[in-house]
Amino acid sequence: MHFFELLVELLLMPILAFVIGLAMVLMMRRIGARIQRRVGPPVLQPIYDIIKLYSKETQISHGLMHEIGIIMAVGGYIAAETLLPVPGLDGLADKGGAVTLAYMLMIPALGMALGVGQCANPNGSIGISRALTAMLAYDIPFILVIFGVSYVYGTTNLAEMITIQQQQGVASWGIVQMPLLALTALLILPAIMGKHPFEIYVAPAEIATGPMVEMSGKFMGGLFVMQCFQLYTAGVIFTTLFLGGGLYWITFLPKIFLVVAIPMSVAYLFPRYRTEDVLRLMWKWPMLLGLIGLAVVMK
Amino acid sequence: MNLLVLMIALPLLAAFLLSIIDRASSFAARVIGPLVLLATAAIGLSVWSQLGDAPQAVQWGGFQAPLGITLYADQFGLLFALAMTIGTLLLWPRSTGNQLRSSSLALLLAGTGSGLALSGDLFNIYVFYELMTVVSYGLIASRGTSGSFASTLRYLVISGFGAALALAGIALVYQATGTLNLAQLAQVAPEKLNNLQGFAAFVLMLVGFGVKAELFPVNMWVPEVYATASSRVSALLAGVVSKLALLIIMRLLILVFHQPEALTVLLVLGILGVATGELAAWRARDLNRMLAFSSIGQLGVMFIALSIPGNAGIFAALAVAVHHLFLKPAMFLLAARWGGSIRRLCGAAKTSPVAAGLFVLLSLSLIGVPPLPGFWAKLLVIMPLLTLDQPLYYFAVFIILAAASLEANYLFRVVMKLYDKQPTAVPHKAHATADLATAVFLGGGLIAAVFMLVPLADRLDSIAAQATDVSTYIQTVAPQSLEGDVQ
Amino acid sequence: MSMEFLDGNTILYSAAFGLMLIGIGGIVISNHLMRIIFGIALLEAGANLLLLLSTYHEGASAPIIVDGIIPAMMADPVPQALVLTAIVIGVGILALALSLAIRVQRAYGTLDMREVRLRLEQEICDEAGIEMPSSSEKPAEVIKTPVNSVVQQESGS
Amino acid sequence: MRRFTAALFLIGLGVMIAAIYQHMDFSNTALNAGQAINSVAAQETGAANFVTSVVLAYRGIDTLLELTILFTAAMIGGMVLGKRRVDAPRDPDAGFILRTGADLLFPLLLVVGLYIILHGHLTPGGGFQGGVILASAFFLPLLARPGSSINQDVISIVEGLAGATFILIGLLAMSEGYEFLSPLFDKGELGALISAGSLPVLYLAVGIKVGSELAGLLAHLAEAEAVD
Repeated sequence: MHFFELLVELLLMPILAFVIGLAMVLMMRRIGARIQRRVGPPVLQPIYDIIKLYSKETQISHGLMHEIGIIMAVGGYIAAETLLPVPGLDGLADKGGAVTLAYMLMIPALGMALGVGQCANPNGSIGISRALTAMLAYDIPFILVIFGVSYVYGTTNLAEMITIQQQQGVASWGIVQMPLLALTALLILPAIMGKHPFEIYVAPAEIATGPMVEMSGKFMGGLFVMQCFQLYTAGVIFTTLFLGGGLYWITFLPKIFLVVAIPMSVAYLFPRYRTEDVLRLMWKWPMLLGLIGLAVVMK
Repeated sequence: MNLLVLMIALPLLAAFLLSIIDRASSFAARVIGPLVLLATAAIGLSVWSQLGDAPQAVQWGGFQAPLGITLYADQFGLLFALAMTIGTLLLWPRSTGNQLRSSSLALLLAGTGSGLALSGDLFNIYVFYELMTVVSYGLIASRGTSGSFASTLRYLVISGFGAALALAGIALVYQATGTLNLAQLAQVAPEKLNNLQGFAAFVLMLVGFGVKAELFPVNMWVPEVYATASSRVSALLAGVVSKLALLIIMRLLILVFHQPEALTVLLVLGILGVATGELAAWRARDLNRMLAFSSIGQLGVMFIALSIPGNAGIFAALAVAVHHLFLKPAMFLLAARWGGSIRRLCGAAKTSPVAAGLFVLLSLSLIGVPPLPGFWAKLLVIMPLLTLDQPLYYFAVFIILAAASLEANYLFRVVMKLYDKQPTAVPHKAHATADLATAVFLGGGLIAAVFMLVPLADRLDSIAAQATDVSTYIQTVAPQSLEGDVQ
Repeated sequence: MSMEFLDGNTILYSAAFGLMLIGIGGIVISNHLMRIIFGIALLEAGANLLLLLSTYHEGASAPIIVDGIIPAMMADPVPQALVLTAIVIGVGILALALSLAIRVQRAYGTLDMREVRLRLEQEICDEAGIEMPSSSEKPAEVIKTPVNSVVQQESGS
Repeated sequence: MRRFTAALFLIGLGVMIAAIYQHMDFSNTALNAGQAINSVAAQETGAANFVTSVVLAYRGIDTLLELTILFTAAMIGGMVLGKRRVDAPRDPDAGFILRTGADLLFPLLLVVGLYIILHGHLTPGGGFQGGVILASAFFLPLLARPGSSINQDVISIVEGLAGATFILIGLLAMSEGYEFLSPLFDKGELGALISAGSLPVLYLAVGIKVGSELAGLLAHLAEAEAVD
């Protein structure tokens, strides 16, 4: 009985994440369009995109590793979703905790590296080595945030964090207790989501090089799915750590959409950073803020 | 009478006689080393199977402890003794010009390592340690290049420095307690060594034995040696020998030194080791040195684990050590043909797909990607650290996690090159069958561990529990009291 | 503990610690390999003396029964045996260090530790096929071989 | 800068040592393993020299290991130094005095060395000290006649056999049901030349092994080509 319940949750959580992620992609595109004074895509555009990508012929495949790479990228996020508690569904949250999550979020980038590394395209390799560097850039402040937060709540269990914040009201929310760490997280959020202005390694559409060139048909579809999960994951993590998570979807959903929307709308105003600059930027300001924030909460 | 001493005596005997046997028949000289090690491994396994929950103590020469020297076999020590024997067997060194000497050295290494793991006497540990050091000089220098001589010499300087300090530490211990037997030291330590002198002795011995365990300030030799020694020797040193040095430090911590300051020293040195090792590995541009630096980082994690008070720390350190024991030798074996610049590796996956796939697997486990064993090992370190609720311990967690993302970065830089399809000017050589087979065997062990996580963890937990059981240690060795029978 | 300034223990222990300090000083400060090796020998001598002193007490006779007479107070034989072992180990390692030094000197033409390290680094980098990372420290002045110029050429190209 | 750091480090070390020294307890001389050995060694091993009892009986395995260290060091020394090239320049010949002295001293050193080894269980001295004297006996002619050389093959056989003897005596004890390296044979009368059971045999093996290894090592070092 208990096992069956868990199984349903494990299935349901990624599906929910996917659906919400699709909505987030749509929202992000709309925001981008508004800022650039365009109308933006129709509501069902993300779904059309996925259908289109999967129905297209896969022009080139670079063997087993290529496919494993994409599976790892998507699979890593699917596994991460089961660790993220959402209203009504806890999944594996009380078994994994923030530390496991931090490790899980590393997998997709590694999967990409594995897959794209297999391609003959030298520009793909360059793109991926940039991606890995960018990951390193945001990971260090991200870990700083995670462990500052777990220090304050005294636990790494995400479900427990939510309970604490829900029981003690807004005053106990992470964003009130540790504004500096929250700000740090907000700064690195676009990088975690792999979005503007830290996405030069992906360089979608505009540049005819980069890893995307090697990704046609189902691979591109896989990456698109991954993007949905990516946005969702980033939003939920931030909400869980700093905004009290949610007991009901009705309060939870606005929070996660807001978390994704705010940095997106600001980020679109900036030009893309070069990878070296990302490293410099991330290790300077968010790091500094994070360390100060840590010093404040640890006293 | 106990056959356990044969694990030490037989390899030494064979090593002494090897050059004489070679005169009679060179074929016999080639096969006798592996045969002896097979025999000692069989002895070790048979003792392991009858060991159970009751450790055994053997008195060399039949003299009552603490007058004589004790051999103490619990699962903890025997595990590493077996690892040493089987590891040497798997990584039997090959050397073009010096095969006979290399074989002797390998035999000596196996015998010494077993002895080091099982010894229950402080000075005896020192002698075993010194012998193992000398043997590793020989193994490193057996490559015969000027670089290997220079790196051996630099290693020797650091090692000699450390050994003398360890000797001074032993002198301080004997001065304070009048005994060298670990069981008796465990009895009297709370009374006689819980002071500044005891702490000084601990630091001196930590630096001394830390040389081989790649402890932070005395690990300058690591990158040079692993870059100049042959890859099988590097695999042995990084995989097995460093763990034995760690085992000594564990034993000393469990039995003799209980000062809280000692744990702080370990924690700080461990953190520094992880930080410097991983950053250096990130900067390294050739595979051998990258692996060497990453080994420093991993041992730093083990030192951090050791600094956790109580059973959990030993358990975590043991788990990380066993994981690393499987992983690093396999990586060094793969580096045998892939040594040198990472840039040269472009497209190596084409010529050796199995090796490349294995490298990916090992990298993922080293980074700690679930569900591979490396993840659980690191989790075992992180979880108790978080419960300790002290800023420095939290900082250690941060360092370990940050190190993981650095590891991800530099290891996947290599992986990417492996799968790069742009051909390099020099075609890649495929791995030697023996190297690859051994590496696959070790990698297979890692995968098998994924499916047996729970029993494996239980077993390691029981080993750690047995290792930390000081009262059983004292009862098993049963040193006679020194009070009363003095004039 | 005696507060007299120059009692036996003070002098002996000072000698042991002093030897160790001199030895460590030689290892840490000096750059010449021979001096470093001698530093290790001195450090070992100090440690051995410390070991010997660990159960020293004045007036004890050697732990040997001569003509069946058992002395009233015998010295502790254990440290003596330990020091014997330690000395022999030290001799073996010292000989090994000298052999290696001979070979290093033959290969690199120098016994200056900094230069040996630099040449070693160069050798490793050459074998690996990578450029030697330029150091922020200033290169050792004694170098006459064109190590630096090679680096510059490589990084320039 | 480096020297400054080094000096600072040394000062810190000095302060640490001074602190240890201040806290050290010098009165601890009564209760230790060595005194316990002193009270039982005569009955247990039958050797008049208790240091010998410790070296060969109580801590016999340490001795076996240090022999192994010497063995390994000699072997590595040979491996590192390698064979001398045939055309390598030789040292100049030694003078008349050194040559004659070496010839005269050779038998004397041999006798003294063996004496010290064989009386190791009775008087100060023993296998290590005697072995060193033996080694110098064989090494002196090398200094006197730079062209000559020690036969390394013979040395490797002798040292291998001597080391094996030590271990085999230990294994013999095991085959008789005792622990490895337990004292064997009749202990005899305390203080007599033939007493203390297997200890003199062990010391003889030690002496021969130390002698052959040191001689081999010294010969390798002497053979090493001088740097141009």
